[in-house]
Amino acid sequence: MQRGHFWREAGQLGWSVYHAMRVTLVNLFRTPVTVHYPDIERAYPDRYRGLLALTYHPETGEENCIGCRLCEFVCPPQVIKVEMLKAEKRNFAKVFTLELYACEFCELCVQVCPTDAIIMTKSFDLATTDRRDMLLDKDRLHALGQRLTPSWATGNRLRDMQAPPKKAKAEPAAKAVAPPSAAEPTAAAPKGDAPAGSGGAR
Amino acid sequence: MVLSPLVTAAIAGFILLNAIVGLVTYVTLLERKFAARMQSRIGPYRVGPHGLLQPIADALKLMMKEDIVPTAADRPVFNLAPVVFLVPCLLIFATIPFAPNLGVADLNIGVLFFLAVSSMEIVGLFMAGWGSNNKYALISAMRAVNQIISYDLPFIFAALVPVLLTGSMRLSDIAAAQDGLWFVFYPVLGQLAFLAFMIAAVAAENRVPFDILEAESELVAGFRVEYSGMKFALIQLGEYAHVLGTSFLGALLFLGAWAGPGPIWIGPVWFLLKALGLFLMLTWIRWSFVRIRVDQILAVSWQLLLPATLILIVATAVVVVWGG
Amino acid sequence: MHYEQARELLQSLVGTAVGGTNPIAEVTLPRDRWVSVARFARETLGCGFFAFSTAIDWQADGLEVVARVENLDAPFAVMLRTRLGPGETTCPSLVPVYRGADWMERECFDMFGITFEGHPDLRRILLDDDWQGHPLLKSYAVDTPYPPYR
Amino acid sequence: MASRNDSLTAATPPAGAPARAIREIDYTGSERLTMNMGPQHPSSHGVFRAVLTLEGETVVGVDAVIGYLHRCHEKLGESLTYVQYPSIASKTDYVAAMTSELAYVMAAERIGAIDIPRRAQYLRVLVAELQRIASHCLWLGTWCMDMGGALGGGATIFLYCIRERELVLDLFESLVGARLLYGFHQIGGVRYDLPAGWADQCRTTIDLIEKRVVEYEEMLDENTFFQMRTQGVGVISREVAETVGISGPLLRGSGVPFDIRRADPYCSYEDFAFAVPTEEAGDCFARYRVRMAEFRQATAIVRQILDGLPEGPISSRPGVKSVVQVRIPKGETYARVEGPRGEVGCYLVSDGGPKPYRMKWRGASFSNLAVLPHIIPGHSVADVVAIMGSVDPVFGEVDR
Repeated sequence: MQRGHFWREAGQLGWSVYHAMRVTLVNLFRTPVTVHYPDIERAYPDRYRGLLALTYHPETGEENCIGCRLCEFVCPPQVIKVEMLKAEKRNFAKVFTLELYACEFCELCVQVCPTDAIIMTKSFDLATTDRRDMLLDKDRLHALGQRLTPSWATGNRLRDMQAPPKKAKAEPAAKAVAPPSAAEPTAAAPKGDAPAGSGGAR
Repeated sequence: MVLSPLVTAAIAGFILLNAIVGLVTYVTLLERKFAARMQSRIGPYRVGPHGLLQPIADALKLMMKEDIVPTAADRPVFNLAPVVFLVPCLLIFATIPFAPNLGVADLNIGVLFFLAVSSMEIVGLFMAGWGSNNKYALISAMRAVNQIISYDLPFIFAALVPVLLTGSMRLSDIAAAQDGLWFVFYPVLGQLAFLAFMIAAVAAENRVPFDILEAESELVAGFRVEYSGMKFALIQLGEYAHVLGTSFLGALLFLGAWAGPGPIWIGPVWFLLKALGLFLMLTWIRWSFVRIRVDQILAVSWQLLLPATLILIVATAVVVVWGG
Repeated sequence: MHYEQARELLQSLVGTAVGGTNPIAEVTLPRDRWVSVARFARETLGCGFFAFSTAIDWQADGLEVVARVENLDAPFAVMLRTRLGPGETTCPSLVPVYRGADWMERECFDMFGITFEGHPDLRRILLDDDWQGHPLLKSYAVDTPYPPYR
Repeated sequence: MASRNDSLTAATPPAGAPARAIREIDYTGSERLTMNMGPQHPSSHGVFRAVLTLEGETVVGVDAVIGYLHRCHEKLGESLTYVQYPSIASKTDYVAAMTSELAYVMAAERIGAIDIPRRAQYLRVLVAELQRIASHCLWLGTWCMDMGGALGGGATIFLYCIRERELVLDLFESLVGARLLYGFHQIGGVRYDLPAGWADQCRTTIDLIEKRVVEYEEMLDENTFFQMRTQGVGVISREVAETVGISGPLLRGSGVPFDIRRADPYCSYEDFAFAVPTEEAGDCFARYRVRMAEFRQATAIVRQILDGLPEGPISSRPGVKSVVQVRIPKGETYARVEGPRGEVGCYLVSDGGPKPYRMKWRGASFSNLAVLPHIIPGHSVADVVAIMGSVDPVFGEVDR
């Protein structure tokens, strides 16, 4: 330290100490932003991309999947395997397996599904000690769909949102195959979107 | 029946040691909670109400952990190091009087004993760094020797200011001398000495911004990178005991020890509160700054702090001799 | 240095047609002029910025090495290309001209097996030293087995 | 992943050696120490290994070993279609996923001469700038943690920065549904439109972040300790900066006022008013100043977009219905984006099929990291972490 700069530097040191410690002190009295996760869950937005599930028709109980294998083809990590069962009125999926441990949650399978059969749910909570639990078959995917809240996105809704101007006309989303209790497309309002605990710090 | 002085001292020492260890474990919780709130977190919460049992859980966890000794380590040195590190850190509490006539050994060279013993920790530290046979640990040990030698001098000189003002090295005398006016309020000299003491204390405790010997972003964990389980716990315990001991010393030298409103028996509580206040101050500094480099740390000590404290001592001597 | 100016200079130097549209000038070079034109680009055209270099495997037509350098002040870019010819795997190195070519060419060597002559430290960069094959060649199947990992 | 002077692996004891054989580290009389920093090291920002040769505490040689996170994205890009790859592209630079997706789809759109609706372009700029804020938050936090320690003030700043980054990720989560890897862009536009109420949420968030950036600066700007650690450390000269090919805030910190958003505007960046902050010094502090200024420019751009967001479709092509829906004509191009770390480029060669013939990622971090061997020698170990943090490497992008 040169002689001439001593007092200036000492002054700056004191100033910086004051400022840094002031900021930490201010934060000492702010509400913590973290939450106790398993006890308190933050609100997930409507478009949350969580665990995958298969939807079934709410009245007839028939599966919506027609076994067209579009999701199998589009899946980038190739975790979906579908076999089609041909029937006279419509087709079904004989086998539908999803290796969740390799899934990337990119929502492309939801995007391409013509019948809104595969959807995502607002949950990520499938921790397990056994890898085989993550190999979801049709029954498990169905059970997940019944247990968990579905998120807003379905294939038709996504494609409607992305539709170029000319084709903006019909409302195919009004089909009966829509999953239960999904919010309106425009009302995908994220008002409860922030984590509950972070409100105080804003 | 009158107990022999040796037995009394042993019993007092036993009680004190346990009290200190208990206090130190909870001081870690205090620091964690304090730091967490400073960082918009909650901190330990799961074990016990508001995480109150967290230190005990930590201690149990560390006891149950596997004790790993690296193959290439120097075994005797490696194993002995935590003990050599811990003993001086606990020994410093021996001379601290917690109230008038309440202490293990009120030596007439109390300050000297405290400072001498507290700098003994460097031996254990260097043993740990050398015995681990690890490059990070070795560099850390080298840094530790550099740093602690550089900062013990200003630390001692800052602590000598109250000694000069009192005219005694006995800690209880120093405490008693502050009956009217705490030394931190002594015009000019007191504040400067306190400031120098705090800076040197941060450095002597190896805390951010002077924590170059742990420096986990460079040296992973420094000298204790190879330690695990109970040995790690001993080092951790020693470190916090040292911080706490220094806080007690600071409270005694500058903040009037047990002086405070209320009856005389509440004095130790005041003393503890002051020491914890200093501890929180150190913690607050720790969680507010980034660390500086080893050469800069040495430069701060030898070019700034050491001359400043020397001048301070001379000034104090002048004041004591001529100022009355 | 403007784009048009640089284009003319480049044209007069290499002789062949300079492709690309503003702000890119593309030249295809013979292999032996690879370094000299790059040096010209850096020193005369002011293209100090080395964006990237890579290769393309045109299977039967051999490998093509591509490098893009840029003049940041103008700004315009020069795209240098050279064909190695079928079976050829050596190419002069740009490291003496551009420091950035160091890692890029190591990556190229790693992925395509192109040996850059004059590179000071040509070893694999992304894959292990004991890796067999060069993954970005079209002849390397995606599921090629490799003993330690599969 | 090769290293020249790795004495440890070379001296592996033979199989029949006694169990507690003490391995002598080769001591040839020089006072040099080879220290392995990484691949698992608190400040390696991922998996990076620097083999440092030390003389005392001064680094005299560095060999950077990368590739631990290599997934051969370029081969992946050649085996996945234009529909599939954008959501994988985000995995190259996972800290700023929006930018790498954007580079890929821009390259494909440029070859195919596909027009993008105005609203989609604005949305792309919007997410790119928000991503810049989020990425710089993470950079500041991790960098300060490198210098300040996980048990010190660095951790405090880290947690503050993460707190603010989470707010931006909340925005992305309600827009896209994911917090880290988005898949927001698709060829022809974007996949998601803004949900109701999103714009207001965004406004409050960026207002808050601007206030918090002032707090960070209060903690760091004038801070003597911070200045001691950063000023004059890791100076990159303009010549080194250019020939190595570093870009983004590093290049601008070395005095080159080059910003792709200004020099080669894409996605209607020319509609927005913003400055290109530049510093002359070229040291860590200059890079810090540049990035802090970019926070403000990014929030300013976000405000302008929210004010002037046009109505209309978000994609010029119908939503994806099948995997081979998008075909790009024969051609090749290089599309580049100014990401938070610099020039993220995608060099694409198409043969007319549903998959690229060749795809090359020009990762900003890869080129930026290549500067380390040129600037580290001569600094001390403590400075190595400071310099590395100021480079802001993301190893997903370095190793791809």
